[in-house]
Amino acid sequence: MRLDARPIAQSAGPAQFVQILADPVGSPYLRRPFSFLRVDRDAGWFEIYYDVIGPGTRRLQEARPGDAFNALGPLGRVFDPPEGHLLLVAGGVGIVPLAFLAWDHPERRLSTTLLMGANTATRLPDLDALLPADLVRHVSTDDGTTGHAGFVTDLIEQHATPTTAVLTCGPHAMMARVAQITAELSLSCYASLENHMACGFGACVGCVVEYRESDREDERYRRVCLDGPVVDAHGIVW
Amino acid sequence: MRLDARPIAQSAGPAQFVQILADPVGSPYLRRPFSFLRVDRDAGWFEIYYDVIGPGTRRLQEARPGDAFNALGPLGRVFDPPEGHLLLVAGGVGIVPLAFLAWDHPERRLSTTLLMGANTATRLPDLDALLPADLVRHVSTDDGTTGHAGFVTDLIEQHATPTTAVLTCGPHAMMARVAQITAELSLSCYASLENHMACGFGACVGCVVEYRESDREDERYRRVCLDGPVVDAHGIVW
Amino acid sequence: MDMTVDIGGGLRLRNPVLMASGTFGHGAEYQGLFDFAHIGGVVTKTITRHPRAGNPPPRTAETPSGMLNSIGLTNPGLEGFIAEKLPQLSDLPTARIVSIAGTSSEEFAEMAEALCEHGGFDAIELNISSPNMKDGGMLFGCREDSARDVTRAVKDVADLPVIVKLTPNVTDIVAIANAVEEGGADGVALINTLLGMAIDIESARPILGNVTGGLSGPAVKPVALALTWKVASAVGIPVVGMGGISNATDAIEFMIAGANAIQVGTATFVDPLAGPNTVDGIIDYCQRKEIVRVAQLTGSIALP
Amino acid sequence: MDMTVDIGGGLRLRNPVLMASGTFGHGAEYQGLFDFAHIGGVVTKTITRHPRAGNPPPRTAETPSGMLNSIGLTNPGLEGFIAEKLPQLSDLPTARIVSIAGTSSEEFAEMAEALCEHGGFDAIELNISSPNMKDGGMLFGCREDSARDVTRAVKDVADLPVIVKLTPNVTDIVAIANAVEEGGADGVALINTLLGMAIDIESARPILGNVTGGLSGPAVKPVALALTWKVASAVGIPVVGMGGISNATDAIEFMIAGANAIQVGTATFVDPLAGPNTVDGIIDYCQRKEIVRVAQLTGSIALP
Ligand SMILES: Cc1cc2nc3c(=O)[nH]c(=O)nc-3n(C[C@H](O)[C@H](O)[C@H](O)COP(=O)(O)OP(=O)(O)OC[C@H]3O[C@@H](n4cnc5c(N)ncnc54)[C@H](O)[C@@H]3O)c2cc1C
Ligand SMILES: Cc1cc2nc3c(=O)[nH]c(=O)nc-3n(C[C@H](O)[C@H](O)[C@H](O)COP(=O)(O)OP(=O)(O)OC[C@H]3O[C@@H](n4cnc5c(N)ncnc54)[C@H](O)[C@@H]3O)c2cc1C
Ligand SMILES: Cc1cc2nc3c(=O)[nH]c(=O)nc-3n(C[C@H](O)[C@H](O)[C@H](O)COP(=O)(O)O)c2cc1C
Ligand SMILES: Cc1cc2nc3c(=O)[nH]c(=O)nc-3n(C[C@H](O)[C@H](O)[C@H](O)COP(=O)(O)O)c2cc1C
Ligand code: FES
Ligand code: FES
Repeated sequence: MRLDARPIAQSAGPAQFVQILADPVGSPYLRRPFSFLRVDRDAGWFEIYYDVIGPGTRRLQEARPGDAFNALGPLGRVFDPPEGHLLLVAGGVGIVPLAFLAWDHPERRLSTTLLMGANTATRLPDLDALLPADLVRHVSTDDGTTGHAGFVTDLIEQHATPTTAVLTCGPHAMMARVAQITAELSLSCYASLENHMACGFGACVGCVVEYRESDREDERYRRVCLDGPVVDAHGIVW
Repeated sequence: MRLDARPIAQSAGPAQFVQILADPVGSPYLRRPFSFLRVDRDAGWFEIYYDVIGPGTRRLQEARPGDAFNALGPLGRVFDPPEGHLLLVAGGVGIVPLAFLAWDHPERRLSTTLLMGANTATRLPDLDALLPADLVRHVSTDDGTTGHAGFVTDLIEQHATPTTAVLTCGPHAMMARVAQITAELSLSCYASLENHMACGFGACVGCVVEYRESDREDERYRRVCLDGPVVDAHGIVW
Repeated sequence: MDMTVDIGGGLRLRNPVLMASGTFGHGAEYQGLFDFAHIGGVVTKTITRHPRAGNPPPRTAETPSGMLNSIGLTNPGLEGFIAEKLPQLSDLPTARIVSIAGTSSEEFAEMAEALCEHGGFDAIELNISSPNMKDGGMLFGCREDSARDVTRAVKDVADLPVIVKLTPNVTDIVAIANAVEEGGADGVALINTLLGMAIDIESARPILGNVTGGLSGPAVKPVALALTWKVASAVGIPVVGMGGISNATDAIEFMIAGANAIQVGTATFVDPLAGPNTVDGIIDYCQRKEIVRVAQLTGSIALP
Repeated sequence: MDMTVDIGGGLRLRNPVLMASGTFGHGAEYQGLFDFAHIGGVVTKTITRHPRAGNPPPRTAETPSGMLNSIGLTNPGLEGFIAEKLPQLSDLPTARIVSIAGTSSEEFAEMAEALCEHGGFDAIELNISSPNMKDGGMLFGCREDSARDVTRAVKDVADLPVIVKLTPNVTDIVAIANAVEEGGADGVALINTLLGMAIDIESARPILGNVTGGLSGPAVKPVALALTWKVASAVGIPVVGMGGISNATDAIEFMIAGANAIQVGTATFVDPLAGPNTVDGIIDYCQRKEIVRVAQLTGSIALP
């Protein structure tokens, strides 16, 4: 889905997201957060990509060309990928922010590898449509219908170098496993979290994640929408 | 707006209405009642005509050809017009059920006269589109921009015969005035009420109107959706 | 699959879905729309000792995801009900619960006794919680002592199960639930409507003729669910949950929270088949989850 | 047109629109989005004596036309607030109200005294009504005696206006409002959230990490309006109304019902400009209705 919104497109950076009001009349009531898939800063548009799962995404799906939506963004911190080899580990629509990183840093694509997991082949999104053509990718399915048979996390070790940094986005259980494996391999690891959000602004303190260490009691839980969405995967309690 | 709904169209009669769910996801929450404007029992469709005033009618307006709505009907009692001359007195969208009566009883059109009032010419609906061509009509506007200058109720006396029956539908104040004038002229008068409805079924007892006389306390207020929508205008408390 | 549930005093329902008081007329309005044998039972509009006209219109107002009503217990009174409505009700092929409200414990007991003598129904629901009755209706439900007393007075004379319906408009609904359990209630039902209001800013007038009314519908579901969980965790008698239930998902939430059965109210206005569709959805869920007795859902909440 | 309103203790607001506690951070989050001089004032997230981490996530859940939250008063504590947040707050070009909650009257008073000594803000809001504080936060607001005592304890030491924020989760909110007025409150604010809950039927787990939470948003507006009307009709001090206000129409309803000012809460999450847009809408309405002082709206309800 492509939306024309020059101010948002012009300032959007990797890992940031946009809060979209799916229905101006209030059903569903809250905005829905979506990662950027691609932006064209000159043309002034951005694209999102989503799974239809509930009332909000259903309203978006019903949209027809020319419809207007109220969108707020870009929100969250821009993720600046560290130097060196980057391993992107995606599950489901978690591929979206990772794809945007690849789109937005063409110079990094040669030193980037994407691993994508799904239950079964038919649940895989159309990677050719979502990813730059020159991004190396490896696929796994739990049932072996395509690619590696097993979890996508099985592929991490073989595709990592000692200085690889891992960035993951996907289901909670997958990201937790990525964090664990990268810890065992002593790799740095970042996770792009998709906690449930009310405001997306830092105002409600609802979207928090628990940090392993914090100086003060009130900093034990921190806001994903402001501190993240990308966090150090080894710094939080999974 | 035309809706295909064979079971509803086939059984719809004058003064009946349909309860339409403007939004399946619940905003607005309740159904909205609309009178039939025309039905084609063979083709299996009915038409409604509405003013856009709030969230429900706005959703209907946004509909595009092919969209589906959940509609419940026909509800209410069929109005069987008495013999003799019939005077229809309409204000605003109150014209809809009166137009349907004229559409549905072609044999009565020659003995029927429609009076239509509005604030000003631009507020008048397109009568040629709404009414059968052979229905005699007279228009009034409060500001005299077209037709009689003044209230539509001023026209009643000159268009009534001693045996005329009056049927009115429109704003509360207009109908109350029609009731008063017809009482003075000793004419029978029926009003098609548009009370706020929750269920439209007789279940909530919300849409009531107060009757002047009732045998029992619990019958003082009666349900417009079941007892009406057409009631004896001289039998209720305006 | 076993869909039956007990809601107290030996009353066993075919399935856990009842139609809530005041939202289903006396049943007749919905006849022909579906087979009543498909639902667990119906609760009548509340009956009072004498006929009541109810409150002046407007009586309903829409609110975000809900509605306000100030019907005011329009009803034909005890004699009128027995003569005109009860025969029809008795014929329904499902559990029939008669809701009553009185202005004193004595009046409650008098009505319960007369109804039980007449028979032709399965249980009594005591409405001690209507916000639309000026002469004390809700006060019974706001205080432990009066709630206990009115329950006991009815139990002393009634030979049918007695379910007491509670108001959410109190500081401590658990205390009231405990009190009616002490008073001998066979079960509790909750929630009745929340007190609410709406104003038309053009005229500065309240939208309801009665100024305030009762809020119901999906808007109140989170409140109803919290109170159902609290009460179910505290009492030893069956709990009938309601408030904003529109479909099987909602109904199952209440059962997981501790309800033995549920009632569908306002949702019927939006979809007359909300009741039977809820039954079907619960069956689907149980099949998918391989639950053999729907009663296993009750109180199955997994707390953190 | 005169948009100023008094909300007690001599505090005069530029206009009747405040941003509600807990929905506006400490103001900084919204800086840059609009000019704070455009709104009547801001109320901080509630501060406690000691830093609090808050409740385990998930902390929010969407509900029909509303949301549940179980944030649990995450805050840096009194010292942390004074050192880190108060300086920024003090710079805001609008009325600044600090919300506090304690576990005893003494703690409330201690905090109020320390804050007043420090200065840099305009009034104190006593949160005796949070459903998300296990150690007694809400209990103060549920009983007349404790509500009166805590108010008096704070008034004895505070030299700034004290507004007491009430919970709707009580049988008789008017009695509580009268009690805090007796305790010396300069004004009352209402409502805080309604107790609510949501369950995920697939896992049978509560959606909120803390099981229950507070319901807010348009869903609660009818309840909030009814209680605002009841309280405003009963007390002699200014009333700040809130609960589900999303726009000027909602705000005007509360003022007609008797509120001197209003707060915009959850609506800010959906539309960060809900506050300033509400101000503009009230101005438009007053112009259209030829109302020269917005304060004339307060209590202008036309009862039948
Ligand atoms: C930073 C961020 C980026 C995201 N990017 C994408 C993306 O690029 N593509 C995509 O398909 N999805 C993305 N999501 C998830 C997406 O926001 C949810 O799928 C969407 O909100 C579901 O809304 P719904 O009304 O269709 O479904 P619902 O039935 O409302 O919800 C279904 C699921 O989505 C979650 N959800 C609902 N509302 C929110 C909310 N306000 N915030 C977070 N989670 C919510 C619920 O917890 C539930 O598990 C992102 C989430 C976050 C926080
Ligand atoms: C029997 C009957 C027949 C009607 N026929 C027509 C018709 O043919 N054409 C037409 O334009 N309008 C008709 N109406 C009125 C129509 O139902 C309302 O205009 C419509 O419901 C407004 O909905 P909304 O969401 O757009 O506006 P809202 O902002 O919700 O309401 C605007 C106005 O409509 C009234 N209204 C809202 N909901 C209802 C409801 N559930 N029942 C009754 N009134 C309501 C409100 O009191 C308010 O005055 C009829 C009403 C009834 C009862
Ligand atoms: C129009 C209407 C009338 C009602 N009348 C009664 C009544 O007579 N007796 C009663 O106990 N409850 C009455 N109720 C309350 C419902 O039975 C139910 O407790 C409440 O509406 C919450 O459930 P819901 O949200 O599913 O409607 C009424 C509710 C509505 C909406
Ligand atoms: C996320 C969230 C956090 C809140 N935190 C506080 C708080 O810290 N102190 C307080 O007094 N009220 C708090 N509230 C309650 C609001 O200030 C307000 O009383 C309530 O939400 C009703 O208004 P609304 O419907 O406009 O949000 C909070 C509400 C929400 C939604
Ligand atoms: S979503 Fe509100 S603080 Fe992050
Ligand atoms: S609309 Fe419910 S009884 Fe008429």
